Amino acid sequence: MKLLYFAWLKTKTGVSEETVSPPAEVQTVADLLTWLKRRGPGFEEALADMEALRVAVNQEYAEMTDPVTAGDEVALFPPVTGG
Amino acid sequence: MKLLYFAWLKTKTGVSEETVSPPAEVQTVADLLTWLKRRGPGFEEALADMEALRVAVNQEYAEMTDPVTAGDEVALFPPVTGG
Amino acid sequence: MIRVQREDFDLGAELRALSDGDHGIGGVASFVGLVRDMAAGEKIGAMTLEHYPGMTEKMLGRIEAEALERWPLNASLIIHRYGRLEPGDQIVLVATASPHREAALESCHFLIDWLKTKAPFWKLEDTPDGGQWVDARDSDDEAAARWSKRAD
Amino acid sequence: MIRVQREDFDLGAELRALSDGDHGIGGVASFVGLVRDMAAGEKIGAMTLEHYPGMTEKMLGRIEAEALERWPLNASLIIHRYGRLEPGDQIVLVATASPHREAALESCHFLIDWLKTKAPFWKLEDTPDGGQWVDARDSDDEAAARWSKRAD
Repeated sequence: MKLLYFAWLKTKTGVSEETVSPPAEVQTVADLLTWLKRRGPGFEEALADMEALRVAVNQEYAEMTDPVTAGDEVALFPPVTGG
Repeated sequence: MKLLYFAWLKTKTGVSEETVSPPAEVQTVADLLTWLKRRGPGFEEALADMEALRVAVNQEYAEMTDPVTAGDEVALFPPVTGG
Repeated sequence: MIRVQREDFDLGAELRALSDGDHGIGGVASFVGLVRDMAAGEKIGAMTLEHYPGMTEKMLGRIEAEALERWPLNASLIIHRYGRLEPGDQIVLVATASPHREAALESCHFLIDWLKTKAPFWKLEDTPDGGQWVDARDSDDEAAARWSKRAD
Repeated sequence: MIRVQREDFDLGAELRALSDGDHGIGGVASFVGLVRDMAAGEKIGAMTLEHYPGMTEKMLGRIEAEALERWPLNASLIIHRYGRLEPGDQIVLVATASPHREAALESCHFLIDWLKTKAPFWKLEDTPDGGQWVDARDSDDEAAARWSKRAD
Protein backbone atom coordinates (compact mmCIF):
# COMPACT_ATOMS: atom_id res chain seq x y z
CA MET A 1 0.00 0.00 0.00
CA LYS A 2 1.36 3.40 -1.02
CA LEU A 3 0.87 6.26 1.44
CA LEU A 4 1.15 9.95 0.58
CA TYR A 5 1.27 12.84 3.05
CA PHE A 6 0.61 16.49 2.15
CA ALA A 7 0.92 19.92 3.80
CA TRP A 8 1.30 19.73 7.61
CA LEU A 9 0.67 15.98 7.57
CA LYS A 10 3.98 15.75 5.74
CA THR A 11 5.71 18.25 8.05
CA LYS A 12 4.54 16.53 11.24
CA THR A 13 5.17 12.93 10.18
CA GLY A 14 8.39 13.80 8.36
CA VAL A 15 7.27 11.54 5.50
CA SER A 16 6.01 12.55 2.06
CA GLU A 17 5.64 9.10 0.54
CA GLU A 18 6.13 5.51 1.74
CA THR A 19 5.10 1.96 0.97
CA VAL A 20 3.63 -0.01 3.91
CA SER A 21 2.20 -3.46 4.53
CA PRO A 22 -0.42 -3.08 7.26
CA PRO A 23 -1.55 -6.23 9.13
CA ALA A 24 -4.63 -8.12 7.97
CA GLU A 25 -6.93 -6.48 10.54
CA VAL A 26 -6.56 -3.13 8.72
CA GLN A 27 -9.69 -3.22 6.58
CA THR A 28 -10.93 0.37 6.50
CA VAL A 29 -9.59 3.93 6.42
CA ALA A 30 -10.27 4.19 10.18
CA ASP A 31 -8.32 0.98 10.82
CA LEU A 32 -5.39 2.31 8.81
CA LEU A 33 -5.29 5.61 10.75
CA THR A 34 -5.41 3.77 14.08
CA TRP A 35 -2.53 1.56 12.99
CA LEU A 36 -0.50 4.54 11.69
CA LYS A 37 -0.87 6.43 14.98
CA ARG A 38 1.07 3.70 16.77
CA ARG A 39 4.11 4.29 14.60
CA GLY A 40 5.54 7.08 16.75
CA PRO A 41 4.93 10.49 18.35
CA GLY A 42 5.08 12.35 14.98
CA PHE A 43 2.31 10.19 13.60
CA GLU A 44 0.31 10.33 16.82
CA GLU A 45 0.39 14.14 16.78
CA ALA A 46 -0.33 14.43 13.06
CA LEU A 47 -3.32 12.12 13.27
CA ALA A 48 -4.64 13.31 16.65
CA ASP A 49 -7.49 15.44 15.24
CA MET A 50 -9.46 13.25 12.84
CA GLU A 51 -11.81 16.16 12.08
CA ALA A 52 -8.91 18.11 10.58
CA LEU A 53 -7.96 15.23 8.32
CA ARG A 54 -9.00 14.34 4.77
CA VAL A 55 -8.28 10.96 3.19
CA ALA A 56 -8.23 9.98 -0.47
CA VAL A 57 -8.11 6.37 -1.62
CA ASN A 58 -6.87 6.00 -5.18
CA GLN A 59 -7.29 9.75 -5.65
CA GLU A 60 -10.95 9.79 -4.56
CA TYR A 61 -12.17 11.37 -1.32
CA ALA A 62 -12.91 8.58 1.14
CA GLU A 63 -14.90 8.15 4.36
CA MET A 64 -13.59 6.50 7.56
CA THR A 65 -15.64 3.39 6.83
CA ASP A 66 -14.39 2.95 3.24
CA PRO A 67 -12.23 -0.16 2.60
CA VAL A 68 -8.50 -0.09 1.94
CA THR A 69 -6.56 -2.91 0.33
CA ALA A 70 -2.92 -3.78 -0.35
CA GLY A 71 -2.67 -2.22 -3.81
CA ASP A 72 -4.28 1.11 -2.89
CA GLU A 73 -2.76 4.60 -2.98
CA VAL A 74 -3.91 6.33 0.20
CA ALA A 75 -3.30 10.05 0.73
CA LEU A 76 -3.60 11.95 4.02
CA PHE A 77 -3.97 15.72 4.00
CA PRO A 78 -5.68 18.68 5.70
CA PRO A 79 -8.72 20.45 4.18
CA VAL A 80 -7.67 22.06 0.91
CA THR A 81 -6.72 25.74 0.62
CA GLY A 82 -6.07 26.38 -3.05
CA GLY A 83 -7.73 28.82 -5.42
CA MET B 1 -37.52 72.53 -24.12
CA LYS B 2 -35.13 70.15 -25.86
CA LEU B 3 -36.54 66.78 -26.96
CA LEU B 4 -34.45 63.72 -27.85
CA TYR B 5 -35.70 60.51 -29.48
CA PHE B 6 -33.81 57.21 -29.49
CA ALA B 7 -34.11 53.78 -31.16
CA TRP B 8 -37.55 53.13 -32.68
CA LEU B 9 -38.92 56.35 -31.17
CA LYS B 10 -36.55 58.13 -33.52
CA THR B 11 -37.40 55.86 -36.47
CA LYS B 12 -41.17 56.25 -36.03
CA THR B 13 -41.26 60.00 -35.38
CA GLY B 14 -38.54 60.72 -37.93
CA VAL B 15 -36.96 63.11 -35.42
CA SER B 16 -33.80 62.63 -33.40
CA GLU B 17 -33.65 66.01 -31.70
CA GLU B 18 -35.80 69.13 -31.65
CA THR B 19 -36.56 72.22 -29.59
CA VAL B 20 -40.21 72.79 -28.73
CA SER B 21 -42.29 75.31 -26.75
CA PRO B 22 -45.27 73.40 -25.35
CA PRO B 23 -48.30 75.44 -24.12
CA ALA B 24 -48.61 76.40 -20.46
CA GLU B 25 -50.95 73.50 -19.62
CA VAL B 26 -48.07 71.02 -20.21
CA GLN B 27 -46.87 70.59 -16.63
CA THR B 28 -45.89 66.91 -16.38
CA VAL B 29 -44.31 64.15 -18.45
CA ALA B 30 -47.81 62.75 -19.12
CA ASP B 31 -49.03 66.19 -20.32
CA LEU B 32 -46.06 66.43 -22.65
CA LEU B 33 -46.69 63.01 -24.20
CA THR B 34 -50.38 63.80 -24.72
CA TRP B 35 -49.43 67.05 -26.43
CA LEU B 36 -46.77 65.33 -28.59
CA LYS B 37 -49.24 62.68 -29.80
CA ARG B 38 -51.31 65.39 -31.49
CA ARG B 39 -48.40 66.42 -33.71
CA GLY B 40 -49.10 63.82 -36.41
CA PRO B 41 -49.56 60.12 -37.20
CA GLY B 42 -45.86 59.28 -36.71
CA PHE B 43 -45.97 60.68 -33.17
CA GLU B 44 -49.32 59.09 -32.44
CA GLU B 45 -48.01 55.67 -33.47
CA ALA B 46 -44.68 56.06 -31.67
CA LEU B 47 -46.36 57.12 -28.43
CA ALA B 48 -49.35 54.76 -28.62
CA ASP B 49 -48.02 52.23 -26.10
CA MET B 50 -47.04 54.14 -22.99
CA GLU B 51 -45.93 50.89 -21.32
CA ALA B 52 -43.22 50.46 -23.95
CA LEU B 53 -41.89 53.96 -23.36
CA ARG B 54 -39.19 55.30 -21.05
CA VAL B 55 -38.72 59.01 -20.35
CA ALA B 56 -35.70 60.80 -18.95
CA VAL B 57 -35.83 64.42 -17.79
CA ASN B 58 -32.42 66.06 -17.66
CA GLN B 59 -30.83 62.61 -18.06
CA GLU B 60 -32.66 61.09 -15.09
CA TYR B 61 -35.37 58.44 -15.43
CA ALA B 62 -38.74 60.13 -14.86
CA GLU B 63 -42.29 59.04 -13.98
CA MET B 64 -45.43 60.18 -15.81
CA THR B 65 -46.30 62.52 -12.93
CA ASP B 66 -42.87 64.23 -12.78
CA PRO B 67 -42.83 67.93 -13.78
CA VAL B 68 -41.32 69.28 -17.00
CA THR B 69 -40.35 72.91 -17.53
CA ALA B 70 -39.15 75.08 -20.41
CA GLY B 71 -35.40 74.59 -19.89
CA ASP B 72 -35.53 70.78 -19.57
CA GLU B 73 -33.91 68.17 -21.78
CA VAL B 74 -36.52 65.42 -22.22
CA ALA B 75 -35.61 62.11 -23.87
CA LEU B 76 -38.04 59.47 -25.12
CA PHE B 77 -36.85 55.91 -25.72
CA PRO B 78 -37.80 52.22 -25.44
CA PRO B 79 -36.55 49.97 -22.62
CA VAL B 80 -32.76 49.69 -22.91
CA THR B 81 -31.05 46.71 -24.61
CA GLY B 82 -27.33 47.27 -24.15
CA GLY B 83 -24.74 45.11 -22.46
CA MET C 1 -13.67 53.81 -13.82
CA ILE C 2 -16.14 54.01 -16.69
CA ARG C 3 -15.54 54.41 -20.42
CA VAL C 4 -17.99 54.75 -23.31
CA GLN C 5 -16.19 54.35 -26.60
CA ARG C 6 -16.49 53.35 -30.24
CA GLU C 7 -13.08 51.58 -30.32
CA ASP C 8 -12.39 48.02 -29.23
CA PHE C 9 -10.50 47.37 -25.98
CA ASP C 10 -7.62 45.07 -25.04
CA LEU C 11 -9.17 42.73 -22.48
CA GLY C 12 -5.89 41.43 -21.06
CA ALA C 13 -4.39 44.89 -20.70
CA GLU C 14 -7.52 46.27 -19.04
CA LEU C 15 -7.69 43.46 -16.48
CA ARG C 16 -3.98 43.69 -15.77
CA ALA C 17 -4.22 47.45 -15.22
CA LEU C 18 -7.09 46.91 -12.77
CA SER C 19 -4.99 45.01 -10.23
CA ASP C 20 -1.50 46.23 -11.14
CA GLY C 21 0.54 47.27 -8.13
CA ASP C 22 -2.20 46.62 -5.56
CA HIS C 23 -1.15 43.51 -3.64
CA GLY C 24 -4.18 43.75 -1.38
CA ILE C 25 -6.33 42.37 -4.23
CA GLY C 26 -7.15 38.66 -3.91
CA GLY C 27 -9.45 38.28 -6.89
CA VAL C 28 -10.56 39.91 -10.13
CA ALA C 29 -13.94 38.97 -11.60
CA SER C 30 -14.93 39.99 -15.09
CA PHE C 31 -17.66 39.65 -17.65
CA VAL C 32 -17.27 40.39 -21.36
CA GLY C 33 -20.33 40.62 -23.59
CA LEU C 34 -19.84 39.58 -27.23
CA VAL C 35 -21.96 40.04 -30.36
CA ARG C 36 -23.67 36.74 -31.16
CA ASP C 37 -24.56 35.78 -34.70
CA MET C 38 -27.86 34.28 -33.57
CA ALA C 39 -30.61 36.35 -31.97
CA ALA C 40 -33.97 34.71 -31.25
CA GLY C 41 -33.09 31.94 -33.69
CA GLU C 42 -32.38 34.31 -36.56
CA LYS C 43 -28.95 34.80 -38.08
CA ILE C 44 -27.69 38.35 -37.72
CA GLY C 45 -24.84 39.86 -39.69
CA ALA C 46 -23.93 42.83 -37.53
CA MET C 47 -25.52 45.34 -35.21
CA THR C 48 -25.36 49.01 -34.36
CA LEU C 49 -25.40 50.15 -30.76
CA GLU C 50 -27.02 53.53 -30.23
CA HIS C 51 -26.70 55.34 -26.91
CA TYR C 52 -27.61 58.58 -25.16
CA PRO C 53 -24.36 60.51 -24.73
CA GLY C 54 -24.27 62.21 -21.35
CA MET C 55 -26.95 60.10 -19.70
CA THR C 56 -24.98 56.92 -20.46
CA GLU C 57 -21.93 58.13 -18.54
CA LYS C 58 -24.16 59.40 -15.73
CA MET C 59 -25.95 56.05 -15.32
CA LEU C 60 -22.79 53.93 -15.60
CA GLY C 61 -21.10 56.16 -13.03
CA ARG C 62 -24.04 55.77 -10.68
CA ILE C 63 -24.18 51.98 -11.11
CA GLU C 64 -20.46 51.77 -10.36
CA ALA C 65 -20.82 54.01 -7.30
CA GLU C 66 -23.59 51.73 -6.02
CA ALA C 67 -21.31 48.67 -6.35
CA LEU C 68 -18.45 50.47 -4.57
CA GLU C 69 -20.82 51.25 -1.73
CA ARG C 70 -22.17 47.70 -1.41
CA TRP C 71 -18.93 45.71 -1.70
CA PRO C 72 -15.34 46.22 -0.51
CA LEU C 73 -13.74 46.83 -3.91
CA ASN C 74 -10.20 48.02 -4.59
CA ALA C 75 -11.01 48.79 -8.23
CA SER C 76 -13.77 48.50 -10.80
CA LEU C 77 -14.11 49.10 -14.51
CA ILE C 78 -17.00 49.37 -16.95
CA ILE C 79 -16.30 49.78 -20.67
CA HIS C 80 -19.25 49.93 -23.05
CA ARG C 81 -18.89 50.33 -26.80
CA TYR C 82 -21.30 51.91 -29.27
CA GLY C 83 -21.51 52.07 -33.07
CA ARG C 84 -21.34 49.23 -35.56
CA LEU C 85 -20.23 45.81 -34.28
CA GLU C 86 -19.75 42.46 -36.00
CA PRO C 87 -20.40 38.95 -34.59
CA GLY C 88 -17.60 38.03 -32.18
CA ASP C 89 -16.85 41.67 -31.33
CA GLN C 90 -16.60 42.74 -27.70
CA ILE C 91 -19.53 44.97 -26.60
CA VAL C 92 -19.03 45.47 -22.90
CA LEU C 93 -16.55 44.73 -20.13
CA VAL C 94 -17.36 44.76 -16.45
CA ALA C 95 -14.57 43.96 -13.98
CA THR C 96 -14.14 44.22 -10.23
CA ALA C 97 -11.18 43.64 -7.91
CA SER C 98 -11.45 42.92 -4.21
CA PRO C 99 -9.50 41.33 -1.36
CA HIS C 100 -12.33 38.78 -1.25
CA ARG C 101 -13.53 36.37 -3.94
CA GLU C 102 -17.23 36.63 -3.16
CA ALA C 103 -17.20 40.44 -3.25
CA ALA C 104 -15.52 40.47 -6.66
CA LEU C 105 -17.86 37.84 -8.13
CA GLU C 106 -21.08 39.28 -6.74
CA SER C 107 -20.34 42.89 -7.60
CA CYS C 108 -19.38 41.93 -11.16
CA HIS C 109 -22.68 40.08 -11.54
CA PHE C 110 -24.56 43.04 -10.04
CA LEU C 111 -22.90 45.55 -12.37
CA ILE C 112 -23.78 43.72 -15.58
CA ASP C 113 -27.35 42.97 -14.41
CA TRP C 114 -27.99 46.62 -13.52
CA LEU C 115 -26.26 47.95 -16.60
CA LYS C 116 -28.57 45.79 -18.74
CA THR C 117 -31.68 47.55 -17.41
CA LYS C 118 -30.41 51.08 -16.61
CA ALA C 119 -27.77 52.13 -19.14
CA PRO C 120 -29.34 53.85 -22.17
CA PHE C 121 -28.10 51.69 -25.04
CA TRP C 122 -30.22 50.22 -27.84
CA LYS C 123 -29.31 47.46 -30.27
CA LEU C 124 -30.28 47.62 -33.93
CA GLU C 125 -29.64 44.23 -35.52
CA ASP C 126 -29.05 43.65 -39.22
CA THR C 127 -31.33 40.76 -40.20
CA PRO C 128 -32.26 39.32 -43.59
CA ASP C 129 -35.43 41.47 -43.27
CA GLY C 130 -33.45 44.68 -42.57
CA GLY C 131 -32.63 46.54 -39.37
CA GLN C 132 -34.56 45.35 -36.28
CA TRP C 133 -34.55 47.13 -32.93
CA VAL C 134 -33.98 44.48 -30.26
CA ASP C 135 -36.77 44.08 -27.70
CA ALA C 136 -35.94 44.32 -24.01
CA ARG C 137 -36.18 40.99 -22.18
CA ASP C 138 -38.23 40.44 -19.05
CA SER C 139 -35.48 38.14 -17.80
CA ASP C 140 -33.14 41.15 -17.64
CA ASP C 141 -35.58 43.03 -15.42
CA GLU C 142 -35.88 40.00 -13.18
CA ALA C 143 -32.10 39.60 -12.96
CA ALA C 144 -31.74 43.25 -11.91
CA ALA C 145 -34.66 43.00 -9.43
CA ARG C 146 -32.83 40.25 -7.51
CA TRP C 147 -30.25 42.80 -6.40
CA SER C 148 -32.92 45.19 -5.09
CA LYS C 149 -34.43 42.45 -2.97
CA ARG C 150 -31.06 41.51 -1.51
CA ALA C 151 -30.58 45.09 -0.39
CA ASP C 152 -33.71 44.97 1.80
CA MET D 1 -10.09 22.46 -20.49
CA ILE D 2 -7.98 22.16 -17.35
CA ARG D 3 -4.31 22.92 -16.79
CA VAL D 4 -2.13 22.49 -13.71
CA GLN D 5 1.16 24.27 -14.17
CA ARG D 6 4.08 25.98 -12.47
CA GLU D 7 4.35 28.76 -15.11
CA ASP D 8 2.34 31.96 -15.21
CA PHE D 9 -0.41 32.38 -17.83
CA ASP D 10 -1.37 35.21 -20.18
CA LEU D 11 -4.86 36.17 -19.03
CA GLY D 12 -5.82 38.11 -22.15
CA ALA D 13 -4.62 35.37 -24.51
CA GLU D 14 -6.41 32.65 -22.53
CA LEU D 15 -9.73 34.52 -22.51
CA ARG D 16 -9.43 35.38 -26.18
CA ALA D 17 -8.73 31.75 -27.08
CA LEU D 18 -11.81 30.66 -25.14
CA SER D 19 -14.27 32.47 -27.41
CA ASP D 20 -12.22 32.76 -30.59
CA GLY D 21 -14.11 31.75 -33.70
CA ASP D 22 -17.33 30.78 -31.87
CA HIS D 23 -19.88 33.47 -32.68
CA GLY D 24 -22.57 31.69 -30.72
CA ILE D 25 -20.95 32.93 -27.50
CA GLY D 26 -22.67 35.94 -25.95
CA GLY D 27 -20.63 36.27 -22.77
CA VAL D 28 -17.39 35.20 -21.11
CA ALA D 29 -17.17 35.29 -17.32
CA SER D 30 -13.87 34.90 -15.52
CA PHE D 31 -12.28 34.92 -12.10
CA VAL D 32 -8.57 35.31 -11.44
CA GLY D 33 -7.18 34.62 -7.97
CA LEU D 34 -4.09 36.63 -6.98
CA VAL D 35 -1.58 36.27 -4.14
CA ARG D 36 -2.36 38.90 -1.51
CA ASP D 37 0.35 40.37 0.70
CA MET D 38 -1.96 40.34 3.71
CA ALA D 39 -3.38 37.16 5.18
CA ALA D 40 -5.35 37.35 8.42
CA GLY D 41 -3.84 40.76 9.14
CA GLU D 42 -0.27 39.54 8.80
CA LYS D 43 2.08 40.62 6.02
CA ILE D 44 3.24 37.72 3.87
CA GLY D 45 6.19 37.77 1.55
CA ALA D 46 5.45 34.85 -0.71
CA MET D 47 3.79 31.46 -0.64
CA THR D 48 4.29 27.97 -1.96
CA LEU D 49 1.37 26.02 -3.39
CA GLU D 50 1.67 22.29 -2.91
CA HIS D 51 -0.70 19.93 -4.72
CA TYR D 52 -1.43 16.25 -5.27
CA PRO D 53 -0.41 15.48 -8.85
CA GLY D 54 -2.91 13.13 -10.45
CA MET D 55 -5.74 13.75 -8.02
CA THR D 56 -5.63 17.48 -8.79
CA GLU D 57 -6.27 16.91 -12.49
CA LYS D 58 -8.94 14.33 -11.68
CA MET D 59 -10.84 16.67 -9.35
CA LEU D 60 -10.56 19.72 -11.63
CA GLY D 61 -11.77 17.63 -14.56
CA ARG D 62 -14.74 16.42 -12.54
CA ILE D 63 -15.65 19.92 -11.35
CA GLU D 64 -15.52 21.17 -14.94
CA ALA D 65 -17.65 18.24 -16.16
CA GLU D 66 -20.22 19.08 -13.48
CA ALA D 67 -20.43 22.70 -14.70
CA LEU D 68 -20.76 21.58 -18.33
CA GLU D 69 -23.66 19.38 -17.29
CA ARG D 70 -25.46 22.07 -15.29
CA TRP D 71 -25.11 25.03 -17.65
CA PRO D 72 -25.17 25.49 -21.44
CA LEU D 73 -21.49 26.31 -21.94
CA ASN D 74 -19.64 26.58 -25.23
CA ALA D 75 -16.25 26.51 -23.52
CA SER D 76 -14.64 26.50 -20.09
CA LEU D 77 -11.14 26.76 -18.71
CA ILE D 78 -9.50 26.14 -15.35
CA ILE D 79 -5.81 26.93 -14.88
CA HIS D 80 -4.28 26.39 -11.43
CA ARG D 81 -0.64 27.08 -10.65
CA TYR D 82 1.59 25.44 -8.04
CA GLY D 83 5.05 26.18 -6.65
CA ARG D 84 6.40 29.43 -5.28
CA LEU D 85 4.34 32.58 -5.86
CA GLU D 86 4.91 36.23 -4.91
CA PRO D 87 2.28 38.82 -3.90
CA GLY D 88 0.44 40.02 -7.02
CA ASP D 89 1.06 36.75 -8.88
CA GLN D 90 -1.83 34.96 -10.57
CA ILE D 91 -2.77 31.69 -8.80
CA VAL D 92 -5.88 30.48 -10.59
CA LEU D 93 -8.06 31.29 -13.57
CA VAL D 94 -11.60 30.09 -14.04
CA ALA D 95 -13.46 31.14 -17.18
CA THR D 96 -16.70 30.11 -18.87
CA ALA D 97 -18.30 31.06 -22.18
CA SER D 98 -21.99 30.70 -22.98
CA PRO D 99 -24.65 32.09 -25.29
CA HIS D 100 -26.27 33.45 -22.10
CA ARG D 101 -24.92 35.91 -19.54
CA GLU D 102 -26.42 34.22 -16.48
CA ALA D 103 -25.05 30.79 -17.42
CA ALA D 104 -21.53 32.17 -17.85
CA LEU D 105 -21.62 34.15 -14.58
CA GLU D 106 -23.17 31.41 -12.45
CA SER D 107 -20.99 28.58 -13.74
CA CYS D 108 -17.85 30.66 -13.21
CA HIS D 109 -18.90 31.32 -9.62
CA PHE D 110 -19.71 27.65 -9.13
CA LEU D 111 -16.35 26.49 -10.50
CA ILE D 112 -14.25 28.64 -8.21
CA ASP D 113 -16.41 27.86 -5.14
CA TRP D 114 -16.12 24.12 -5.75
CA LEU D 115 -12.46 24.24 -6.65
CA LYS D 116 -11.80 25.98 -3.31
CA THR D 117 -13.14 22.99 -1.36
CA LYS D 118 -12.39 20.01 -3.64
CA ALA D 119 -9.12 20.57 -5.49
CA PRO D 120 -6.13 19.22 -3.50
CA PHE D 121 -3.96 22.33 -3.14
CA TRP D 122 -2.39 23.65 0.06
CA LYS D 123 -0.89 27.06 0.70
CA LEU D 124 2.28 27.48 2.73
CA GLU D 125 2.74 31.17 3.51
CA ASP D 126 6.05 32.80 4.32
CA THR D 127 5.46 34.88 7.44
CA PRO D 128 7.89 36.71 9.76
CA ASP D 129 7.54 33.61 12.00
CA GLY D 130 8.44 31.18 9.21
CA GLY D 131 6.32 29.00 6.91
CA GLN D 132 2.68 28.67 7.97
CA TRP D 133 0.19 26.25 6.43
CA VAL D 134 -2.97 28.20 5.70
CA ASP D 135 -6.11 27.00 7.50
CA ALA D 136 -9.20 26.15 5.46
CA ARG D 137 -12.03 28.63 5.90
CA ASP D 138 -15.57 27.66 6.90
CA SER D 139 -16.84 30.36 4.55
CA ASP D 140 -15.43 28.39 1.62
CA ASP D 141 -17.40 25.30 2.66
CA GLU D 142 -20.53 27.43 2.95
CA ALA D 143 -19.97 28.99 -0.46
CA ALA D 144 -19.63 25.53 -2.05
CA ALA D 145 -22.65 24.18 -0.13
CA ARG D 146 -24.89 26.81 -1.73
CA TRP D 147 -24.47 25.08 -5.08
CA SER D 148 -25.49 21.70 -3.66
CA LYS D 149 -28.71 23.14 -2.29
CA ARG D 150 -29.56 24.76 -5.62
CA ALA D 151 -29.29 21.38 -7.29
CA ASP D 152 -32.06 19.88 -5.12
